[in-house]
Amino acid sequence: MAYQPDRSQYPQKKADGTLDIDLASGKYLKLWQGPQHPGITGNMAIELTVCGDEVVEGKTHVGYLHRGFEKLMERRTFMQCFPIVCRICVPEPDFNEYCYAAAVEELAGLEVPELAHWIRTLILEMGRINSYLMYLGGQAGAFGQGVIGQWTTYVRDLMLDRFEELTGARIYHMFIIPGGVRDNLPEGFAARMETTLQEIESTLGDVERVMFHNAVFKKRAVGVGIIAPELLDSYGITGPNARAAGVAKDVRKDQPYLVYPELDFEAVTGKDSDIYTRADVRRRDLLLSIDLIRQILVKMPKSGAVMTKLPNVLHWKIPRGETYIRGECSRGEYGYYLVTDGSGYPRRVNVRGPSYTHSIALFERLVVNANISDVAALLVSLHTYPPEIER
Amino acid sequence: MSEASIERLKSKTTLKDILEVATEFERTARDFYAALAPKVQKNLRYLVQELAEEEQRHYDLFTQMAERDDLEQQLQTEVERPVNDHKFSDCIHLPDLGEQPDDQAVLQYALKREHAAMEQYHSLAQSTEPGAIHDLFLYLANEETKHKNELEKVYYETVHSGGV
Amino acid sequence: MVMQALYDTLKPRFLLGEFTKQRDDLAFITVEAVRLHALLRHLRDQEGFTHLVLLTAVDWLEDGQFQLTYLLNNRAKRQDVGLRVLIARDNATMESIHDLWAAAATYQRELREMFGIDFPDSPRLHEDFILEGWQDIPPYRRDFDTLKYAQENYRDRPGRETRDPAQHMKQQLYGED
Amino acid sequence: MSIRDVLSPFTAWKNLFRDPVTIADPLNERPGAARYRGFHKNDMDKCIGCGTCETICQNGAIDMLPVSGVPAKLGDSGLRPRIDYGRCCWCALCVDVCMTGSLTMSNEYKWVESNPDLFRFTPGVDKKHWDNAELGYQRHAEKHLTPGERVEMPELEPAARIGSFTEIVDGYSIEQAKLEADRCVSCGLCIATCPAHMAIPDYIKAVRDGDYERGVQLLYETNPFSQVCGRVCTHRCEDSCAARHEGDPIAIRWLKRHIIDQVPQEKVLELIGKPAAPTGKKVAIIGAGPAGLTAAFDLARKGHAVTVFEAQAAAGGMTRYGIPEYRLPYDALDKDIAVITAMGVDIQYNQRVGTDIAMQQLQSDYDAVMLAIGLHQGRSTRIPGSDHPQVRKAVDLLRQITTGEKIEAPKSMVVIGGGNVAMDIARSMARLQLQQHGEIRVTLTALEDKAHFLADPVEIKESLEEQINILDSRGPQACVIDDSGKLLGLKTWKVLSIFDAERRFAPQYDESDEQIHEGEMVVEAIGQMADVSLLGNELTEKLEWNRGRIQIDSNGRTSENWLWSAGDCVKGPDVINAVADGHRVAISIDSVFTQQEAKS
Repeated sequence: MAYQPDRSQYPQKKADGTLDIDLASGKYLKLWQGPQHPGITGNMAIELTVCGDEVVEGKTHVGYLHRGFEKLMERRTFMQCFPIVCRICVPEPDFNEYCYAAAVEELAGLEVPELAHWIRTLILEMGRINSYLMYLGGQAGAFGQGVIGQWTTYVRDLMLDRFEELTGARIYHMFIIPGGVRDNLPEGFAARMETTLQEIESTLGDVERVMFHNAVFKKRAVGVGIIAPELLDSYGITGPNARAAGVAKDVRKDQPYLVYPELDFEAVTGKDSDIYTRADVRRRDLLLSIDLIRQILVKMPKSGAVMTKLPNVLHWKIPRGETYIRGECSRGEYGYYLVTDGSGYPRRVNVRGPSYTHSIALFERLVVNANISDVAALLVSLHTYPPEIER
Repeated sequence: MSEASIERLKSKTTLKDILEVATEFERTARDFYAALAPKVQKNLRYLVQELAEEEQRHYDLFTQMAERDDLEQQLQTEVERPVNDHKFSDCIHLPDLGEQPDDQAVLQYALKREHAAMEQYHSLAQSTEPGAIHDLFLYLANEETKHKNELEKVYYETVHSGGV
Repeated sequence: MVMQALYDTLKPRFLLGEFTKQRDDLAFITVEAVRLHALLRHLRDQEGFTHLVLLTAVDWLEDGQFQLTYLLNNRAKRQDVGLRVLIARDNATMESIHDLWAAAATYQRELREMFGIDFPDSPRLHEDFILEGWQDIPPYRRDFDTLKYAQENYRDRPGRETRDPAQHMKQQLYGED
Repeated sequence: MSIRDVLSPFTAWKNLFRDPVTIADPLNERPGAARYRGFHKNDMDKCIGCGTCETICQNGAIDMLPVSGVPAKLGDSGLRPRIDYGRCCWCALCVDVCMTGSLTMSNEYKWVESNPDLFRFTPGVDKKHWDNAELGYQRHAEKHLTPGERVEMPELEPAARIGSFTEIVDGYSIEQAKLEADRCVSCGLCIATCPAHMAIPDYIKAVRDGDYERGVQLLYETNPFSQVCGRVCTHRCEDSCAARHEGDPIAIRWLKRHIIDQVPQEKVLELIGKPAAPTGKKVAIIGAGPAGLTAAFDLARKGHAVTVFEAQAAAGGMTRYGIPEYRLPYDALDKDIAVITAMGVDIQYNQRVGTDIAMQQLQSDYDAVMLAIGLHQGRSTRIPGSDHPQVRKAVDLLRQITTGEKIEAPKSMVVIGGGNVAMDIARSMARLQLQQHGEIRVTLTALEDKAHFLADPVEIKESLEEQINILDSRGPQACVIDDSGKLLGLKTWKVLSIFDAERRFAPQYDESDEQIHEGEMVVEAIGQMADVSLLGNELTEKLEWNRGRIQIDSNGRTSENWLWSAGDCVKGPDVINAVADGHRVAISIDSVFTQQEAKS
């Protein structure tokens, strides 16, 4: 029989809607998870108020890695911004490069060569695979299954090798540059990519058997952390968090960009909207990315220009304007809102990371009444990356 | 046919004879330039003075050599008369550059002389056995070549200066 | 075209300002602060713009104004509309929209902290968000100088110097000339 | 949940016997990928120290510093980038933007070191083991961050221009000029090369900003001959342009012209303002060419009374009497001169010093005298037959064309010379031939081979377009004259080589390759000299000379303390050099006046 907490001791709401928590009463305990905690994805902290095993209030604290990128960009030229945007998201930096580049190109009126669109799409899907692999390790880890993380870290490393040979770097690729991409694929890339994809598929088979067909994981993840579909709009929920709730929200399909219109796929959805379903949606989305990469490598042009002609980037000015560019990253809708004022510097850059709403408003709502032991798994299941919150 | 001309037709000559001609060559040139210097405009005088100094240096070399006892034996050696010997000795004869020759005329004359001397010393170096005299001719040939090259550069810069 | 039609329909009712078509699927519309809430509600409930993509501010320091940008998405129609609201920069205040989108409270909290814009009644508005214990002016305002701040608060590692090529050549090649 | 969910996780045990996948010795066993962005390399032979890498570095990780053994020289600042790896983010924008392709990256990414200061070093200077690494990031073969191709200058097509002396070059439109100005990386390497050290990057920026009034002010700070220099400057600056290494140099000359073209004459006068109050000092300047008039302009602005004595009927010197109208229209030149005379400079035309007025007179009547007489006497090859009346000198002919003298164009002619003057006379005579005879028959013979022509490449290109028959490597031997005394043409030998190994002039001929080029006229355009006869014997003897030219100190002052000299007659032919010289002399004369004032 399921655990039933005794809620008779729970705090009352005050007139303004906040909880009337009197710590001196001894009924409640403040419990911090993070900023250093194995169950926290990156540098953030959760301030929990618990009553017994149950969370009565949770507050997300960020700011541990605020570097003020949006502000820093205001004093960098349009090309100088290119190397710093990737740092806004470590595990999946390429969306920053793509969204920024596309926003600059749109406001500057640049046409990007077709080959560059294909390579950009390829890179974004490669990044998605890496991000999911990290997530799977983290999600399993939140339930104490360390071995999954070891496997996924290994195959992620293989994908980093592909990134390295394609872009010249493993983590911060700095390859999708305003105007196009820096180079074409290296010789023999497709074959090596296929080997890597097969290795990842094989590992995913193991992951499925050990993590998903696992009584413990199911007991901890099924029916836990449910996001009601009606919350989606109110909390700005996108990506797998939304798709696991049965809504096929996927920017790649909804408002296709790059070469997605040329690729054959359907958005991956689930219906139970719990931790398990979200994990499963991500696992299947990862398999979709593998398929998309294979499609891309077959369909893409083999040669051609990779970059368009740029004006002299040392004093590149862009006319006044504003735009928003979005893409579907592993966590949901990633977007750049860029405002230009005719000068050589961005007037304003605002980065919309999906974690912004997922790990604050949404998480703070979901964590209420959760058991302490589920908090880490719940947070991981929202797949949040703190740097995109505080940019 | 003058005596000098007959002399030139001989295929063999002694080093001594050759040296005498060469010394004369340098001396007459030096005197010519020295006499010319005050006559030309001051703006060209550097050119003529430099030429006189150069010839003086060569003249000194020859006279010093002629005075060396150790070379007396060698100077009697017969050597093959250089092919361009006549051009060389022609240059002993002084040109008529007029009262006030300009830089171009002086340079053209000097160039012709240096060229002849260069060829002369070069052939002589080739037809002498290794030793002090051989080295001397080599040195002189080299000197004259350098000087000629310098003059050609001066000529190009002076006469062709405004070509741009 | 669709966006233009929507604009034309709503213009008289909400006294809309400038319309800027950025792409087929993205337009920006200027709207007065007092009409924003009603317009947002209408767009959300009647026009299918149910997704609040982002809410942020742009500092037009020279004009003494903040621009608040409310970006909405209509997934079914594949449309985005950005609403621009210009408010006075001094004592900047704007009506909260947390009642329309719960997530808006977070955006408003950040805007209060980073730009100093007040959103009365927005939940937890005055709780520190990213900057714990910040004493200076709100740092995303244009008059906050990040370089100056860095120079005052951090120390460069010694041993750095540089020369301007033209100045160096002048010194080396033609001096006082 | 099923029994499968209980058993399935045990499949993890299959990995029990799997080999570890970790790399045992990553420091040695794992080289970076072929494109890896690792530690920098810098090719010292290619680097020009332009500092563009420093400019683009958004981390402020690059310093430009002098390096021992790398002196500053024209086109190379002598500075080299030092990189602070405490700041570098390995983005390689410095590699992408590098103007010469000297800066690259190795694939080396591992370096263990306990002293953090060692991670700040100058690639290519501080030797590193990856300096010869073959792998590592290279910029894409096509350079993307700065445009390499010059905006083409619109000009008259050959067929449209050959019939007249109309100016060939149209000048850039505002849009074209902006695009061309956009290519400049503002490194400033050109400034040292420009004899007048014009503020080139700044006035190019003025073009980018569309601020032409500021542009004109910048031009006049260093050069009152922008109409002239904007058209016919030798533009050595462009040889030092960083952009030339992997593309076309910036069209600095055309941008200068563009600025001055945009601002009306009245506005120019307003921008440069009125001269200072009169000082009572009087200066005589001999020769109204660029050197003389530049000095006149500067001195007049200081309030000194300047009189210029000009032997010809109009001012401009060689820019008027040497340069054909299709390259420099007289009205453009007149605009520059009008600004100068507007400063109160008095030009006495048709006054030949030495004939109409004596040097001694000037010495006694003025506080200072400046000699800027240019190089107006043509040199002759003095080959046999060169004293024939139909063997002419280019400078004389060009002067006659300017003064409007009627010239009987020969039906065929030969030009000797491979410099700009040779091209000028060939092209001018071609126009006259076409006007008078309906066809062009001009042969131009040059000692130099095509690669060593002294003429501007554009001049050669345009000459060829205008049907000039250019023969390179031909050494003139004689002007061929028939028994009746009629000039038949020019005899030449093939030049095998013109320079020796040390690049010294040492022509070698192939006498067997002899040609006779038909011509009723032969024009010698090999060089010019100054006519210093105006000095007279006494002054000639008094003055110190330096290898045929009047000796001047670094301020342009001669050994006679009342006399200065400047321009082509002391420095060789070059308009911008003459302008720079004029400034120098003006500063010197003015400072002498100041000292005199202080004493009295």
